[in-house]
Amino acid sequence: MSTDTIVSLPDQSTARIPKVNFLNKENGLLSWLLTGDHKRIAILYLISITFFFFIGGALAGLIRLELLTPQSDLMATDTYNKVFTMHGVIMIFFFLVPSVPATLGNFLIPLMLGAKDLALPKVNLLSWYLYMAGGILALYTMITGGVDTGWTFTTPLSTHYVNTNVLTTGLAVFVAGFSSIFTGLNFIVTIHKMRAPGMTWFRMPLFVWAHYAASILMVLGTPVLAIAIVLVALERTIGIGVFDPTKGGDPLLFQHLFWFYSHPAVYIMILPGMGVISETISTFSRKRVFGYTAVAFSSVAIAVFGFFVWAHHMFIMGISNYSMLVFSLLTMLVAVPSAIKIFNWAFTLYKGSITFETPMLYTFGFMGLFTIGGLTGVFLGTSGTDIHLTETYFIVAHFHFVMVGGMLMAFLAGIHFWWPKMTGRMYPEKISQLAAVVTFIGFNLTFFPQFILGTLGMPRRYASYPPEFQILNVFSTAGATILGVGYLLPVLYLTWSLKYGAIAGNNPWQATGLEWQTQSPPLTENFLVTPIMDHEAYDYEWLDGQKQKEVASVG
Amino acid sequence: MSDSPVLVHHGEVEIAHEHPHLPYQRHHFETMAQQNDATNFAMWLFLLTEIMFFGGLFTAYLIYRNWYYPAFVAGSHQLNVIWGGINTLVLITSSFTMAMGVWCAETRRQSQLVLCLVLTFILGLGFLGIKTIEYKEKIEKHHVPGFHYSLQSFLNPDSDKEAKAAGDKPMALDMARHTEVYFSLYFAMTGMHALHMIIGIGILGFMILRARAGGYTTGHITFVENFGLYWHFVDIVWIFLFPLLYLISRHAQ
Amino acid sequence: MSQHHEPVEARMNDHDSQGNLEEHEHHIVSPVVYLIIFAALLVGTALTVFASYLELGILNPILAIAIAVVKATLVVLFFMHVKYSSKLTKLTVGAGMFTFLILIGMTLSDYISRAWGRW
Amino acid sequence: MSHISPIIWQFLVKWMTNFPLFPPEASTIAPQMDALYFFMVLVSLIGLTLVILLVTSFSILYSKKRHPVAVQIEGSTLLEATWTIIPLGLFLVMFVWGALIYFRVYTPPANAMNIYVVGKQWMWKAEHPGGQHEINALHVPVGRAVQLTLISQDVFHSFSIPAFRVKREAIPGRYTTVWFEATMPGTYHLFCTQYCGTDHSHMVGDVVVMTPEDFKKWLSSSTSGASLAQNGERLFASLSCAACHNARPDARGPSLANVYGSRLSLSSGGTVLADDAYLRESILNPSQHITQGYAPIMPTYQGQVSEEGVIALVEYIKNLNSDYRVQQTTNTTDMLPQSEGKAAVAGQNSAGQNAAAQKSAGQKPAGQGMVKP
Ligand code: HEA
Ligand code: HEA
Ligand code: HEC
Ligand code: CUA
Ligand SMILES: [Cu+2]
Repeated sequence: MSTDTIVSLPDQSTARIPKVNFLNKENGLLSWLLTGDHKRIAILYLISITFFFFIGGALAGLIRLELLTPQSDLMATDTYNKVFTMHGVIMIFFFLVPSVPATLGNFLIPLMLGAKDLALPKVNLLSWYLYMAGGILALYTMITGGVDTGWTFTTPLSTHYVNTNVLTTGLAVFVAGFSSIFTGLNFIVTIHKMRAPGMTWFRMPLFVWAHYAASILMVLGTPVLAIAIVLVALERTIGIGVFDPTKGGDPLLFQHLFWFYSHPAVYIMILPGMGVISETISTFSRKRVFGYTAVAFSSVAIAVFGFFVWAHHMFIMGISNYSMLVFSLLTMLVAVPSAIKIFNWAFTLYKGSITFETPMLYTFGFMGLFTIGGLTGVFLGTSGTDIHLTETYFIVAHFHFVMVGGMLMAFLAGIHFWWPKMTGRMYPEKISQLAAVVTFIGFNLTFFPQFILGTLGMPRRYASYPPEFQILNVFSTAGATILGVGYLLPVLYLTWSLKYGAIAGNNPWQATGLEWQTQSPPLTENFLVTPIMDHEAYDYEWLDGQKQKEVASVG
Repeated sequence: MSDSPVLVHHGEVEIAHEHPHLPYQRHHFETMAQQNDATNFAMWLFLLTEIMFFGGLFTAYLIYRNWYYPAFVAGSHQLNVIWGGINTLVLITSSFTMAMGVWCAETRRQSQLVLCLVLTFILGLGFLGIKTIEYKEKIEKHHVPGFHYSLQSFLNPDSDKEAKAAGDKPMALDMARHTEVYFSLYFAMTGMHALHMIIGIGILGFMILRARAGGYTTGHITFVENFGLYWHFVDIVWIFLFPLLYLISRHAQ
Repeated sequence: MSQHHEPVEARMNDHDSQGNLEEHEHHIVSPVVYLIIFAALLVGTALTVFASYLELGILNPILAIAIAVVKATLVVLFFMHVKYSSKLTKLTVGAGMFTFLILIGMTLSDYISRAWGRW
Repeated sequence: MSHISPIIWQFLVKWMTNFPLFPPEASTIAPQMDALYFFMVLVSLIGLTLVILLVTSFSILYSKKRHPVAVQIEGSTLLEATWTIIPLGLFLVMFVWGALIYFRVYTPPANAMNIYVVGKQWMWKAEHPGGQHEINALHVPVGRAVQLTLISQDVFHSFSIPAFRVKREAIPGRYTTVWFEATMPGTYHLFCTQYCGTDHSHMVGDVVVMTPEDFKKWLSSSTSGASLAQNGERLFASLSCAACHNARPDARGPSLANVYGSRLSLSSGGTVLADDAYLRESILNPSQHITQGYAPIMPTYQGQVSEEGVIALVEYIKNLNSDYRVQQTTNTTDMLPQSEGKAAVAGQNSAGQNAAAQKSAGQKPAGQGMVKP
């Protein structure tokens, strides 16, 4: 297979790590902690979200270990509740929401647009500090007793009936939320105002479109979560009664506010990943994305329609029949743009010239698993079947398929794809392909049985369960172990490659994006001269022309 | 496209090919206009988040007002329309002085700018002062939710100056209890609003110092403009809060 | 930051030289406009208070909100310069209002329709 | 197989014999729900296969080896329209089908027998009209529509019987309903599926579906002596409701006979359907809806009666209804042994019950549209 890969291109052999790049421009911890450079901030994020991912993953390990047996024998139910709550909180707010946007998005959007930096570098750095503050606060709550509300903070449980660190966790999420708002705001401003000459909207890479859509959701959705948390805090401390049925409040109102954010948030979590897929699938099939405009607009459509469907999380919780109809119907509509994307990507392969490097393997993983996850989302959006499936492991399987099988796969695809750009070095190909396959197998073993469990009716958030569900749970736990290995591998070999990886050169994949037309790792100011965009995105003919010119000038 | 680029100092490239950087232009912007545009746009986006933030509160307000209308009427009668009205005027005036401040900055009138900002500052403080008086009344009457909330004014309106003046009738206990929800929302909404005012006044103070040093009369006025946007936004929130909280069914007497 | 030695023209030139950006004239609104708006806002406030003492039934809250909307629109258009701003700014304001209305409208529609019972 | 250690072997045997892949279909709604479910599984499988097929076949056909130079293609509006419209159509079919089932599950038929269920941290309390109490269990007869009226006295819970494919949230401060008709005698899982705190996973129980005869036996063996309505009557007296609701001409409150299921006009204009939820509201938040012609003098009983107490009162008020009594009679009471059969109902409603029973047997209470499918 390796003879087929793009990497073995001529300029590889002569490549060197550039003497000056953003990594070594300045030295010392302080130069990192006070940096305004989007690329350095991206690296800071990368390190911190990896850290949080492994904390969340270790908690997932505990969940799976507990569920190995039907009784709650490894830990008390109370502890179990704290574990899955923290797992959810950390994975969602401190890993998946910032995963692709804050690392790859941060790193790449200015590069892809031909800009020197994001529009508001200081705000960007502030985002990272807010993120860290929130994250540390979340860890602090975990150490000092934890919280057991579930990541959804359901009232009146969270306001009146639990005695754990709801306030501090709420504050952690609140702070992290502002980090997310500022990131999104920064992206929108950058995309509108910082495009290089010639970079029209329809010449932007689809990665940028996806981030634009996700940013809209971050900016408009997250504040509603913030106010919901503020009200929970007030309810808990002074009992204002807005969510308290005994005082005439409606606990369902909290659900409305929470899901008004949290449904769009699931698209915050998937859209940037979809952006990654557009890039990788084009690069490794050496073909422009099939139906560029359709893919671009479907991102925006997902973002806009994403605001209209939140109550599908509340079908059986007491919304009116009318609302059920409206929200169920709109859920069906919001599922369509995702289908468009999947098929457009599939057809991008048509008559391409396909190679199978690691990013592409993860991309294929994404397409299969996200399709399963998305289609099972439609099961849940269908009100009738939701009655049976809601709050069971079917949901757990659904959202792990879209979040882990979808976004996490996309994240790994992106990390591998842009690793040469970020570090100047290649990751080792063989072992990383192995890791991709291991992850895929482990993933399916972990989460596919959960669909069956859910159909059988096993409720989620259960520390103990009827014994006949054990066998499927054993499969799931076994899968999680494999999955854990699959995730540990990249950390190891990527770290290894920092020192020993092959030198990548500017454009190891022969990709078309502007980010590949500058040195790897890039200079602090990204480009020596402001680039001028005179071709469409994914224009491989243009790239060939460039190569021809280069050969001519060298020769 | 070479792997080891010739090092060119970034600034030199810029100067050679384009135009001189002004001292307040950040390095990554091509032009001052681009920078101003970008910061202005960023401010607007920030205001969008503020809209949605208050949106949650307005939603809650509308629901409960719909459900517990009599309680909301009675609660609203506890507020002082005079104070509320004066405060509205104060805030609108401060919005006006702020707008004038932006104009002074645009036309580079330093002393008038300082004057406008100081006026805005004072009006803002005035608003908070009046709010404090109002809050104090509520605290004294135990109308703060959660803190020994008292239903006296609603169960027995004759014992209460405001309720009596508004001609309230005694309320059934269960409805009277829901006035607590009204006051929760009252405090949450005005409290959030006041918090925004306090932050704004803090920034205003800083701006006054800078303006006195001539900071905003050189043409680079994005900060003043953006702050103006923020201040006007806070004003707009109050424009809605005033009728929603103070003026529910005043005619019912 | 030092300011005074920068020639005024620098800014102006700069301003004109932006080629590829969404252009918008920096319009300086005259104080007369501000004064008129200010007066209108005062009148609006008086009107809301006055209207709330009238017995208009269902129209009372509607009128109050309508006046508030008019006032807010004036502030947005003139004090906040949106009338003179780029299309992008107008779009941004519109998007904010839209999402705000979605939040309120769709949530309220649930509460209102709950009263319809089971149907 | 002898080389497998006996312990592991036992484990395997245990697992393989106890390894369900699909829940039993034990209610009338279950096959309907499963039909939709399998339709969706089928569509999903087709869709997924299509995606996999496209990806793998293109990967094989157009791998770099076979197809070294890519052919640039813009896109195809026709194709894109195809894969917009076909999934949309399928999703819309699912939507309509799903909504129909949703309405079916949450709209009880007129002749359903009603059981009240109160959720609390961390148990389910079921109250049968005959006065039988159960904790973390629910006994129901086979072949009879059973309606559950659910409420929670603290946080959200969710009453789930996977074998019946039904589930409904128990919400604090509000009645919700769900119904089912069991088709197979047996014992099924009852789960609380809404996360409700520490012992959420222990808020489980059994739903026991019995033949009508067994159910009759069970009813008589576990009765507590007084029916729910009788308890309610007792409460009605001890809370001195009768001081106002006594059907005398000078009574300060309206007569409660035949209130249930009727449309009441309110002093604020408008009308309201007096269902269970309305009765509950009237007791706890009486001034929320003032009946036309009466002063808002009724005191609130919030904090004075437990949820079970309210349920007893509601059941009592329902029993003041000739209709309802008929309905209950045909549903439950006739299953009781004759001696306890007629729950003595006191109060204003003295008109000949049996006559009414005959006459209005076919009449259904207002507001319950669905007839047993
Ligand atoms: C990345 C995150 C993510 C994404 C992208 C999605 C995507 C979707 N989700 Fe999911 N969801 C979650 C994360 C996500 N979800 C989480 C975390 C929860 C649980 C929260 C909690 O309670 O803790 C949840 C819960 C959840 C529920 C609530 C269930 C309940 O509580 O009862 C519902 C209900 O409608 C739902 C629906 C959907 C739908 C319709 C989509 C759609 O957008 C999917 C669209 C995609 C496709 C449809 C696939 C592509 C289609 C094709 C390839 C076409 C195939 C071809 C043919 C049909 C011919 N999700
Ligand atoms: C981005 C989001 C994300 C990600 C990546 C994951 C990853 C995983 N999740 Fe998680 N999960 C959620 C988001 C996520 N989850 C959410 C939101 C909930 C709902 C919470 C709630 O109900 O409130 C949830 C709930 C949830 C449950 C249900 C709990 C319950 O309802 O009772 C389970 C059960 O199996 C589970 C398992 C897993 C597993 C096995 C992984 C694996 O993919 C993780 C694999 C990673 C590792 C294993 C780490 C790497 C390896 C090491 C650190 C070495 C050490 C390893 C071991 C000790 C095994 N998750
Ligand atoms: C002080 C007198 C009084 C007492 C005591 C009283 N009620 Fe009422 N009740 C009224 C009045 C008056 C109305 C009609 C006005 C209204 O809707 O509030 C009413 C209405 C109702 C209604 C609504 C039915 C309808 O026709 O409007 C119900 C149900 C009800 N009461 C039940 C009870 C119960 C149960 C109790 C005891 C636990 C009780 N009441 C005690 C005075 C009283
Ligand atoms: Cu009750 Cu979970
Ligand atoms: Cu959702």
